[in-house]
Amino acid sequence: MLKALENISAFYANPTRFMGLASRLHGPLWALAVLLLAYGLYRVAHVPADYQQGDTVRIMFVHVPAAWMALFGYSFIFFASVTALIFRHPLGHVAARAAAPVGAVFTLLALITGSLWGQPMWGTWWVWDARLTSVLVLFFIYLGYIALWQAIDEPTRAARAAAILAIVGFINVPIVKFSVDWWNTLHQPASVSRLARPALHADFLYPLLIMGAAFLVLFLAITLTRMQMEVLRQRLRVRARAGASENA
Amino acid sequence: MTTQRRIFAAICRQHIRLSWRNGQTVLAVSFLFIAITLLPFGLGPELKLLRALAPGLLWVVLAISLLTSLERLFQADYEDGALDRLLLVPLSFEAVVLAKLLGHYVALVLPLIAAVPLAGLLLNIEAARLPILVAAMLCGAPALVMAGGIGAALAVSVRRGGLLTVLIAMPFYVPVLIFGAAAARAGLQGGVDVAVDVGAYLGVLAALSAASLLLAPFAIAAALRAALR
Amino acid sequence: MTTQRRIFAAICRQHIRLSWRNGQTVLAVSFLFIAITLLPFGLGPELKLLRALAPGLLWVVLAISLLTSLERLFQADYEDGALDRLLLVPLSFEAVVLAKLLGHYVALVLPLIAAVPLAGLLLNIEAARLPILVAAMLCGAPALVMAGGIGAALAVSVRRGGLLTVLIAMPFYVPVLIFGAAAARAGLQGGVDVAVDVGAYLGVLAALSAASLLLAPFAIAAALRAALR
Amino acid sequence: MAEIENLFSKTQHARDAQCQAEGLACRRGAALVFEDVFFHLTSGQALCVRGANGSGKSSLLRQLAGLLPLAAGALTRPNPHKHTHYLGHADGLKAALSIGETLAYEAALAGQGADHAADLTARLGLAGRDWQYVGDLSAGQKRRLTLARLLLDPRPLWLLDEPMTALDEDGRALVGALAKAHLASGGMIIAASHEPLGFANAELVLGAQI
Amino acid sequence: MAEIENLFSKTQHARDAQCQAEGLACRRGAALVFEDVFFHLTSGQALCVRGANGSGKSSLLRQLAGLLPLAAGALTRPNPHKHTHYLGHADGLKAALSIGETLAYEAALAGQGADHAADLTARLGLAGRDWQYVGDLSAGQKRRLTLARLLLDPRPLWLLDEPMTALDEDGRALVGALAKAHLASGGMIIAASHEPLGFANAELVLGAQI
Ligand code: HEM
Ligand SMILES: Nc1ncnc2c1ncn2[C@@H]1O[C@H](COP(=O)(O)OP(=O)(O)OP(=O)(O)O)[C@@H](O)[C@H]1O
Ligand SMILES: Nc1ncnc2c1ncn2[C@@H]1O[C@H](COP(=O)(O)OP(=O)(O)OP(=O)(O)O)[C@@H](O)[C@H]1O
Ligand SMILES: [Mg+2]
Ligand SMILES: [Mg+2]
Repeated sequence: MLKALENISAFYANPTRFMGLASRLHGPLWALAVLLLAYGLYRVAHVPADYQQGDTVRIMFVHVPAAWMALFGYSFIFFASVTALIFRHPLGHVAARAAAPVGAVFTLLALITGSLWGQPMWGTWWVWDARLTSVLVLFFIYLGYIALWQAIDEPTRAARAAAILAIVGFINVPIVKFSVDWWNTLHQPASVSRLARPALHADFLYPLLIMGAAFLVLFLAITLTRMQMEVLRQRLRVRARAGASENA
Repeated sequence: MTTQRRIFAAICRQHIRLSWRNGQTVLAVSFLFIAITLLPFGLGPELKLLRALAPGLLWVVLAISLLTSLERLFQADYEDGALDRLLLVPLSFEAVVLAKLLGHYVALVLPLIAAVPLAGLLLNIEAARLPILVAAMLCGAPALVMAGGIGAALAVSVRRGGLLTVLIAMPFYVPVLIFGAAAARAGLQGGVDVAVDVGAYLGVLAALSAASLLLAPFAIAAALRAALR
Repeated sequence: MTTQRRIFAAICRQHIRLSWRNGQTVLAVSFLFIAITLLPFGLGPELKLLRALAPGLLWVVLAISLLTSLERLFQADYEDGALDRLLLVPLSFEAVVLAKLLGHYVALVLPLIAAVPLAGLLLNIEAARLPILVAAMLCGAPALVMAGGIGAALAVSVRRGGLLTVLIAMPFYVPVLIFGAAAARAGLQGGVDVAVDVGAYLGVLAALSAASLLLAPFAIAAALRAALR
Repeated sequence: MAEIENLFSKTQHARDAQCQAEGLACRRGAALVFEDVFFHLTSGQALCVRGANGSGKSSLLRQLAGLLPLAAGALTRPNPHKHTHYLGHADGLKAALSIGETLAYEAALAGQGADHAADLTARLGLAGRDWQYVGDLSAGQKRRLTLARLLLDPRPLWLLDEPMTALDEDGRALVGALAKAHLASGGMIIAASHEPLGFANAELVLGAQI
Repeated sequence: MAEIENLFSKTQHARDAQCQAEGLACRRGAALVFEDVFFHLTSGQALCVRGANGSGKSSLLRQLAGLLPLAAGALTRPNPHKHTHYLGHADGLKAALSIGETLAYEAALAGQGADHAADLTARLGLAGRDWQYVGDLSAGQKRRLTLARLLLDPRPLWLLDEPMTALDEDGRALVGALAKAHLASGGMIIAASHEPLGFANAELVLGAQI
């Protein structure tokens, strides 16, 4: 406990190594994200309209990568938290905190694009389908995690509490997923016309993969920037503290 | 009785006594009845429908009463200094937490589950089917208490704590509700292979409870320690 | 602004700010969503069923969230001495009570009702039918607040206060729920004479609210004065 | 301190104000806490109520504030709604509000704009803490905050329950100065305390006969 | 009083017990409350912590009790779980329990049967109130009740936060006698207070450099 605190103060007093690495990575990462996104969107615009779904099929290229990022984001938070707790590496707390809102936004994006897609395809905005429901629950988990960070204003206490939640919550994710799958397959809603999985041929697959890569890099770029901001903020705080005690 | 056991028992008994004395026990039980009583007014009085929905509704009402009761599980102790006191007893803090959770199970969960048969009759469940519902609840409730306890502990030092508790605990409630309702439904349908099904569901619920029982005291104790100031 | 109005506004604003700051507002709203999300796990995911039950379920969930939030309406102020302070302002105590009730309506009831349309979508109510549901809730909610307030005031100095609040408020909730659910159901069926029906139901709800608004501040102020010690 | 006295020199309370108890008794639960209490206070006087723990000092103050019914006897006193301040054990502070918000609220209850509260933090020894949550304050800092009421709203009768509790020397001096200024401007004070109060010029001992 | 000294004369705390702080610092929220605090206490000694409101006296005691992390520095101290009593501002009493129930609970936490609590009410000056709810007690009576812990469980280090608050003369004498008996039996006391404490033989002033 004591050591972790010392670590944190030592780190914030001199996090030069991370900041150096980050400032070198920062530019290329954003450039790559923008390039991939632009190229991906260009490819998406040139995908032939689906014989069955028409142009709405294009929602897929946002929806599916967003859903991937929703899952990736939470795993990222989990591993960052474990690193922070077990290896007492405070950067893990910073990374987890920075990633949470990003992951939550991607989750929300998956929910919204899914809903938008559901309206023309299924004739309804929302079904209690297994996959949809588990994404909704994942969104709740994100919200709880973010709320916890915001609710505690002492950074060290907030970090510990949030890490505990991240780990406990991660164990919960597969349990929820499994039980919801099981729940819904048992009581399949007959009223909802379900879309057969589109067989993804290359026309669809490559743009999808490119968009997926773009979202991944975007996720990393935003998270990195947020981490840099967080470190700077903590640095300012340390400085303000030092200044205050010198003045006194 | 060793000193440690004596202390464990005292903490557990204190929690039960306070729940009773402050009316939380009676409040939770009457909350269950009131929710069940209000439902027909909201849903319209079709008895058949109510009967079909009854087990699921009872599970949801149980979960929500529990969630409401758990929201302030450690709050009062944190604010009035009783938690400080509990950190200075010659017992590991995990054991202290377990004593309180056990107290909560006895003081709130058992009375709630005891009230379920009567509430079930109000909703016209066939009496013969109630034992399965009650058994499922007994198996599943520890998981609900543990999950709510984690939420309450993480939220204890926090403005907007109530929200946090609910948000944090809710995802954990999903699997328990799913399997609990499934067990109850299977129980209501009757049949030969149903017994197998019900057994499997109860097993899953018990497994969830056992797992959370292993994990939660540590998570809760760590969260409460982190909240100290 | 006269001094009295300034004080009235300050008390009302203080109540709203504290509800928000302590997370009661957000808690109530998320409680509504969580209850709505948990329901399908208990009842099963069939959309048709959920859609048919939706208005009634929403009414019951609204009533229960409100009841939960009202239970401690005056409790904290009573315990920490803030109520003493409010008895020593140059304003009649009935007005003080009204200011707090108004604050509660703004801080809790309005956000809850604002959340109803979205919750309705999750339960697949047709969007066109939502306005009637919301209107019925706006008309009926003041009665719920007033009834809960009377319960909370009578229970304030009492061990097991929570139970009392709920028991006292319950009978007042039944008529509101009956007419509220009836209005929502009528609204969902559509048709010519339905408009008349809906109008009548809304009228009854508004009348209940108006009557309770006239009565409650006096009852509450008297109950709180009697609780002093 | 000079500023505080300035504030009160503007106010002048009516010289004929008085506070009188005749044969007062108090019952809590089944127990008769005290009976046959008499005193008479006029403008400019301060009464210190003493007595063992549980002798009913706090109860007497609550009766005077109209917060507890009389079991017997009669009271002549200024109107509690307008002319009395009561500072009890329970301070009514809200942990979730900042000091600034608390002061603005108190100013409004005193019928004044928030600007009146602006320089109060400094005068109460809480300078620079406007944004700190009340829940994060130390015991003495909370106590200081409750004094704001006395400064914001000049009322002739002050009822103070253990006014020196939790205060450091500076804080005690502040309370002493406030009390003296208040008495000089024609106010009255009734305070319960286990410590000597410099400003009191009369004493009432509860439970002496027991 | 004689009885109290009797109780403690049975206990003898280890003469080599000690409590030592080296360069202690404390952080609350963003603020550094104090730093560079040093002291050294051995068996039989009592330290009185002084300082202005908000200087961190209560925080220091919580650090010593293991209830607050150290921002810097090192502590040598008896095990908080077994060898330390902490009486803070928040007393942890439950309004809904009676005095008797509270004492029985405290006895159990001290690892003893309820019979050990039997004569405590009289010794704490609460005789005949066994059945009274703690919520109905006066401020000083509550404070007296918290002292039970010290009598039930002999632990070498006592951390007392403003131990004289709300107590009448009799109560203060009781605390003084308890403290002296404890020190005589080889215990240690660290107390924060704004009032002089007769039993203290050393002083630590917080915030002096500011
Ligand atoms: C709010 C509603 C929805 C949510 C929350 C949601 C969620 C998800 C998630 C989490 C995935 C990723 C699964 C994985 O890769 O393991 C996914 C993939 C997908 N979704 Fe949705 N979805 C929604 C609505 C829809 C709709 C309406 C459609 C089309 C009719 C749709 C079509 C797809 C397709 C085609 C995939 C890719 C399938 C695959 O890779 O296996 N989704 N969705
Ligand atoms: N319901 C009750 N039943 C019996 N006695 C009660 C009840 N409520 C309060 N009392 C007693 O009434 C007395 C009221 O004490 P009060 O708080 O006025 O004392 P006080 O003089 O302020 O004491 P202190 O110096 O400790 O602050 C106490 O002795 C208390 O035990
Ligand atoms: N979250 C926070 N942010 C900033 N300052 C804080 C926070 N929490 C506590 N403090 C400050 O830390 C200090 C802690 O005070 P502590 O309670 O230890 O003081 P104390 O010496 O016991 O004072 P008192 O004599 O009033 O009891 C106070 O100045 C308080 O305002
Ligand atoms: Mg008193
Ligand atoms: Mg202190």
